[in-house]
Amino acid sequence: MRWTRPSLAVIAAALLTTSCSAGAGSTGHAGGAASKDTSPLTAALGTEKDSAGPAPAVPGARPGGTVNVYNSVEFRHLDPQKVYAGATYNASLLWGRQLTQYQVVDGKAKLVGDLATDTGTSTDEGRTWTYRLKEGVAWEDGKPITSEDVKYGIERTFGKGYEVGPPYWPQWLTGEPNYEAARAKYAGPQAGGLAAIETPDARTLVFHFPQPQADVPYMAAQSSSSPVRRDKDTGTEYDRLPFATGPYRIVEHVQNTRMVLERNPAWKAETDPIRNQYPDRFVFTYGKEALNGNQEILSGRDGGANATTASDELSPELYQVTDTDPKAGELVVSGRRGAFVSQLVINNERVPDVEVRRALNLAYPRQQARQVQGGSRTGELASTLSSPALLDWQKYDLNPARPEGDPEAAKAALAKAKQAPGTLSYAYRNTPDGQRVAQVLVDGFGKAGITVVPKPIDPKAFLDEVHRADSPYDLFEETSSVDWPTPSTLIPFSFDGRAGSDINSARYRNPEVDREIDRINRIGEPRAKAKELYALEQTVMKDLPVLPLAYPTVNQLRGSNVGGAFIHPIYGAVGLTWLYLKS
Amino acid sequence: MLTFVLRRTLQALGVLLAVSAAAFALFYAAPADPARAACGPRCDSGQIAAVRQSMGLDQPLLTQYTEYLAGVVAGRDINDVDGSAIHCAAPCLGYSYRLHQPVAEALADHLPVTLSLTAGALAVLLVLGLGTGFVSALRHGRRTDRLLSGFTLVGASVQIYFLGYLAQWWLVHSTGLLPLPSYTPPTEDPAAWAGGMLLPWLVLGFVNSAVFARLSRSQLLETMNEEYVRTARAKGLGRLRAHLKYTSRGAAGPLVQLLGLEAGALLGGAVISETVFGLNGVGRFAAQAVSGQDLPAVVGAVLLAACFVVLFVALADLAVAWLDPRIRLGR
Amino acid sequence: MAALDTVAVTGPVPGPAEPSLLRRVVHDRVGAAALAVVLLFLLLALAAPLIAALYGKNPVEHYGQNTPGLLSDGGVPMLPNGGISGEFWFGLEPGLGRDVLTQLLYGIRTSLLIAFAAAGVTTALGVLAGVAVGYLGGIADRLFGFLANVLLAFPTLLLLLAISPVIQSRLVDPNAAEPDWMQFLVLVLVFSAFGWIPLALSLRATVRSLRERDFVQSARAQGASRFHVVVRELLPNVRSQLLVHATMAVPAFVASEAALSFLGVGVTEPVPDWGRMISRGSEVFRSDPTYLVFPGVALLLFVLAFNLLGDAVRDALDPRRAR
Amino acid sequence: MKPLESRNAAETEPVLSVRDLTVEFAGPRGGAPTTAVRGLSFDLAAGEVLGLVGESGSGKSTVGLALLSLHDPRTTRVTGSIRLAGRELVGAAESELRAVRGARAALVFQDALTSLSPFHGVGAQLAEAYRLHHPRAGRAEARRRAAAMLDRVGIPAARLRDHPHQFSGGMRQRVMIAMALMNDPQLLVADEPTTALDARVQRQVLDLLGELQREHGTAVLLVSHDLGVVAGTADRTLVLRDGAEVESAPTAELLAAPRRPYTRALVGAALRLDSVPGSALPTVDEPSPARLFARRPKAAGRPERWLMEAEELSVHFPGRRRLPALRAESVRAVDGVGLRIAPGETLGLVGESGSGKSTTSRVLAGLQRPTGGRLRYDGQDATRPDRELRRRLSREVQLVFQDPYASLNPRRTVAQTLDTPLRLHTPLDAAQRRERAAELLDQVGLPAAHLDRYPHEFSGGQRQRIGIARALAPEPRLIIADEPVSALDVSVQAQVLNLLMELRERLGVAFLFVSHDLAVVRHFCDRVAVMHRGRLVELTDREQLFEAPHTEYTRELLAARH
Repeated sequence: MRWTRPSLAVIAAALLTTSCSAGAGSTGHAGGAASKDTSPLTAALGTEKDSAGPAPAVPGARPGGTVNVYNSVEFRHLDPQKVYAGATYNASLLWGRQLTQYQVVDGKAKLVGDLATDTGTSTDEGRTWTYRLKEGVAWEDGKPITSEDVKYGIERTFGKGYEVGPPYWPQWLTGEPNYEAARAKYAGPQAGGLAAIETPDARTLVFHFPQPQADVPYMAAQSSSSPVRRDKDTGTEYDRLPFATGPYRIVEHVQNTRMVLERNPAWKAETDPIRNQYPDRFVFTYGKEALNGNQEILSGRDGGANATTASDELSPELYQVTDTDPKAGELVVSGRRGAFVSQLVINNERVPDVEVRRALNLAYPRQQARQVQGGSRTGELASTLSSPALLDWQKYDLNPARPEGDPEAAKAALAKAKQAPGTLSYAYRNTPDGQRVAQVLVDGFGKAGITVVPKPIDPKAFLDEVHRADSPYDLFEETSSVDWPTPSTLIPFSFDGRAGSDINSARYRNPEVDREIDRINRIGEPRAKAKELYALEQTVMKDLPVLPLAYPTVNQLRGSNVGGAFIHPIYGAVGLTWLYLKS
Repeated sequence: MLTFVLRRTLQALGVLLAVSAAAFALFYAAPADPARAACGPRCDSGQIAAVRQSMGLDQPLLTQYTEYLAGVVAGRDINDVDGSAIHCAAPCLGYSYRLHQPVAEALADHLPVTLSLTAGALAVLLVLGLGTGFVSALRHGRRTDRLLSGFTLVGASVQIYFLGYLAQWWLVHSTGLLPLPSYTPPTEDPAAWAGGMLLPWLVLGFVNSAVFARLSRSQLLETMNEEYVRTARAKGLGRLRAHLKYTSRGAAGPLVQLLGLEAGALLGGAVISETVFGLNGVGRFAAQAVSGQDLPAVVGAVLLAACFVVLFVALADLAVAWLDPRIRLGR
Repeated sequence: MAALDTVAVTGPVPGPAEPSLLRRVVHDRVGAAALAVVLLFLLLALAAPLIAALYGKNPVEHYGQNTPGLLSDGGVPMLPNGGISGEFWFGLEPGLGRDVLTQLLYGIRTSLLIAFAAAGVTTALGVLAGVAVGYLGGIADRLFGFLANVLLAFPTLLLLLAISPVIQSRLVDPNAAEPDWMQFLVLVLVFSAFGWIPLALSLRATVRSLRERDFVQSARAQGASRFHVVVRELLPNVRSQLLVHATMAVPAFVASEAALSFLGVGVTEPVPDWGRMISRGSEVFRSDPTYLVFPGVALLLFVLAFNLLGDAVRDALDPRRAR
Repeated sequence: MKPLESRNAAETEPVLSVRDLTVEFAGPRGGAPTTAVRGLSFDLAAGEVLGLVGESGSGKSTVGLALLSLHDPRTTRVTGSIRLAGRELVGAAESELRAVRGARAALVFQDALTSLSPFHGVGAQLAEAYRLHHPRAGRAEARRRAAAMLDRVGIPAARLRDHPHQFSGGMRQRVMIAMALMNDPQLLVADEPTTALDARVQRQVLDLLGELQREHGTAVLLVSHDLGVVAGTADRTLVLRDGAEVESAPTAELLAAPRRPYTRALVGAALRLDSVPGSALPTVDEPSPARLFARRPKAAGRPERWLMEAEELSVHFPGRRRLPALRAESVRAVDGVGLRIAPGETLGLVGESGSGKSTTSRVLAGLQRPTGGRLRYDGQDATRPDRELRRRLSREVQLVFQDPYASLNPRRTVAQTLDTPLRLHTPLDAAQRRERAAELLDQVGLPAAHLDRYPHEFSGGQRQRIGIARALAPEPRLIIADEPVSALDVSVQAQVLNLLMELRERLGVAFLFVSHDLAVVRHFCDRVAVMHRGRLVELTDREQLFEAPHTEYTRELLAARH
């Protein structure tokens, strides 16, 4: 398929710019996942039994109290069909429920039924998917959640103003590779019901897809698969005050300032295998400088002890403090940033010669680049396109290179090139961090005789600049992620020669790969599909279209009185529904 | 006096109008496409076009400006990126597509921080500046004078973004004498408010008091030689009393004027001071708006700051006029 | 008659003949010291490459990164106090691990280059505008007054912050590396845009009063051309004012340049710059203020010296302040 | 006042007795100290008036301040002895002095406008003076006293609340006096109390001072540069030069038979209305000149052609701008004035400050555009002169200014200053111009060696000479001199007048001589025009005017000049 709209990858990168520079906290006290080489995702999909509530209790947890959540920036959207960012997915678990969701038990995530009794059953090679809603799942006003509500929610993703959400439902349900085309076929709830989804009764949903779809269970876990009740759909206002189905409901929300959550009486623990309901209230405070928020949490002053952050990471300014002071160190919560991978993207149109790319790979001073951003605490060096967080992931390294770069080897490789590049332009976000990394690259590549011209670009304009079809830059760094923990949205998106430069930012063109993609997309069984995609990934990596840098690590802080904090293995932020106050 | 007040007010309004026009032209004529910036990286051409329209960027600059002004006076309706209509009440300074919030509102959220910062700093400035100025004028030429002058000169030369951090390191991190700079609404907890603002107040006050101290010193010295001060002493008034009653009165004018400027400058300099102390006031807001290419917000912030400068200068002028009977009562 | 004595004191500042100015400045102990420090800084700036060569370091090489054992995995100097050692006298920059001493030295060049250029341009503009407007008066004067008010009402810093990237992107084409002189040019431009007003205002005032003086009147009555009046009669009388302004302008610009770099819109890597050093220092000072202190103190000394010098010059030129 | 009283006063023991008083000022930046007063001694009996006369820099004002030791103790050294009613003031404690100031001894300064605080009402300032020395007196009482005092000096008590700037110059000076006499002191030091005032007002204030002094029997030290003032007021007069006494005697004696040459010069130079017009005036170096400058025989009636003619001349300044819309109605500085100057004659233009005489002269000099009326120069219409005529005017009409300090560019050497007109109006080359400049200096009695000096190296008189030299440079036919001598000391004044008369004789230049000083005008001019409130009240020959003035106003003027 050809996609005309960017994947989560891009947004993720955008998010990174808004949150402050990459986090810290060495793998030493990183919470489990980061150091392992295998996926944190349990391959098997949850059964009906797994999907039954209540959620496995968090050891030592006690109810009561108010948890403060600091964040420098407000979530961009709360409307479930507009949400399209890991941190918001993570937070929205507090008030929103989806058809499926990830159940997390000591760092291991398993996809189970959430509103649905299971992760869905498919027939006719994955063209038809059926879900049954659980008994007793209800809205915050006590009314039961019906299949109509779910259907209406998914219908909304077609509507005007919902372009900001993921494009998959419309594309899959209409079989249109192009989102606009899909919307042309069906223009959202205003245009009446969507035939592709049947609701034979109040608890049953049947999806009909023109093509086989293997990833429906994972898509069903996305925020855009949340129910919305027609009579509660307040349009724009819904983006501020969504109607709750989860363990908490939003009782107050002042844009860019604060948001207060209270227990949702209508939520029944026995229906929910994922979420807990320990604290009485969550109070989100926005607009506090990340550094200040972190310092308050460390000092424990005014509410800091009961606080954590939604997506603000441990400020680099505080690395030393947390390293030297053990008590501060304890408060750092580290884990892999979901399925993100950071890489040095090469514009393959401008640098077509694979030998040159190989030379770059050999000269690439990965370790120094990581050092100026905080060192190993910011992530572990990568060799693959896919993240260890993915289903059935296996480590491999087709182009071994010294982490600190090997100028000599690079020179040798360069000698093989048809003609050595004159100068390469490196575009970077004009932030202190960006400038330093740029210096590292100029220095490192320079040693191998490759002149790199650093081009500072305004952070906000960065993605537009480097993704423009006629973008004049040869190299730039990008941190991106698949939309859900299977490889399905990796190669078929970012390395599809037919995709636009906004998605295929490496401008990688390989007809053979494209053919493979089309073939694999027809596979309806998730794990089989994944296996094929990993194989394909290796074919791509032989051409070195991009140079993997690291699997980033998230470091956040939690107050000394906050228990049960860990980085959600899928969403890459402190999982809020598992938190409790120690006293 | 009345005509003076009227004239001064008209003048101020004129300046503000010009400032707004200049800011508008400057930023909306900038190369980076405001619509694209506002819409964010994921907008396709269609949405950008829509935003451009709702921002009114498809119209000539002049029309945009007039509409903007109209909005300031009467408020107006604006479409968000996703096409949803938002009413932006007067005074409407445009709509921030980055925050999905009317700029005026956003500014209002941040203003209290900046205001408390400025107010406190001004207080410190006044006490410190006047104090040192008066003392060194009285002890003119002696050691005390030289000492104080040196002190103020250091104040005039040190940069807030150095002293601020140094103070934090020493008073907060190594000794823990003062709490971290932070803002708590005084309505919630006055003590915490003062505590959190104390360090910024002191540092900012000290740095900015330098100029004030220097001026007050020279002013007082100049006025001390005024003949009416000599007359006062010839009446049998003591030196100190003569200076307190007559000299200070004579020196007041320029000082008040400077105070006005300082107040304006403090708000303008909020960008740096708030960065240094990590306070999320208008300054930070503006800085973030700039880096976020949030043009409506930038223009809004610039206008606000300009407003304050003009306002304070005007107030100062009026105060001076009122202080001086020759103007108050007319010739 | 008493009138005369007073005239003698407060009348047109007779001012000394120029040559003796230096002697007057040095005559004052503080002035001499200030001058010495300023000269020292100038010398250091000029001799920076020489000193660096003798000291065996340069401001751009990433010593910390390329020689293992100097920086931690997180890029923090291993040795205490910012890694001060016999090898690196002022320590290492956290992260890139560059040599602080040489960075400071070359930093002086950056500051001075920009400051002097800006001071020059603003002074020139100020004189042109101030004298012209002050002498012409009338509508031109009104307009200028308004313009000045408007420009002064602008929050300069915020504006610089906002427009310098714009100008940058206007002037630089995306493929070529941005030459250093371009950054400098941009900064000088933005500073000049506002810096000239204060001088112009004060000159305007002076010229206004001079214009009414009898000696100008008599020149006019004798049929002297405007050019003659401005150049021969007026300019000589504002020379001292100019001198003072220029001396005071330099530190001001040094500070603002540092401020912009501190805010990240000034001089970019790898050109050594104090403001950027301070902002880097501000990221690490909580655990180790060394890297903050060196550039901070250097800047303080520098500005202080210039301000003192400025005062000395003013005192030397203004008999009324010579108390 | 009558000598009689003064004799009575003399018998009682002196209120004030000063013995070899010496005042030294520390030089700036620790330079050599300058001695302002050296070894001065005098007595002052109750009810006696002592005139302290001297020229600028003679240290007379310093004496006044020293008596109340108002100098900054750190920069001033006062030695000798000052006994006020038997109490030693030199080296007395500040607290003690405070009790003396304003109570036993009071001061009246020259300029009431700057000497009264502009920020406080006069009532308050008077009351304060009272309460300071009557701690027990309440506000009300102080106010009553202030009102009474104001009333006494002829100001309605209703104006108690007004601020100084709302009074006229004379009134202000009265307020000053009232304030000084608030606690009827034994000693009153009046430092140039009337210098800033017009002749008529001057007289009134002096009379008032006299009355009060007699009422209260106060001893008065009258400091002045003007023998005229002293002559009418003081019992005894002490002449001061360079801080030392030159001569001291009962005023009448001193004026009649001055013993010392300096005094003689001073007395002679101080023009009275009985001097011989056109006669050379005595100066310090030449105390008794016997020369009479030749005057060209007065052309009977109108000459064949007037050099400069002004008809119905008027200059109206627009009123101060208020709101953009409304304006105050315009000020009529000059209103329908008609003047004529024949070649070679000297026309005097007399009037009090604000009479419009200076504006008139500026118009004739082409520095001010008339808003109405016509101007003719040498027969041609000069109201709106064309380029040609303007060039000619700028050559043939030259200016001499009042303030010798402001009229020379402090940044240009004498040579440069003189060079300008030469370059503009003569074909001479640089070398010749310099030669000419030297000649000019010589003409005005300055050595050519001074060519390369800057103005601040010259005394006031010398500067005025340079100014004159500049005016002579293009060989003008008419010189417009605006108060050319009124800023100078009497002795210098005499020298400059002599110079002018000599030049006039030699070059036959016509003069428009603007002055407020009738005596000077009478001595120097052929015809005199009197202006009042922008109008021309009288224009006749000198004799006519001084023997038989036509208008009431002129008579007042003359009366004021004793």
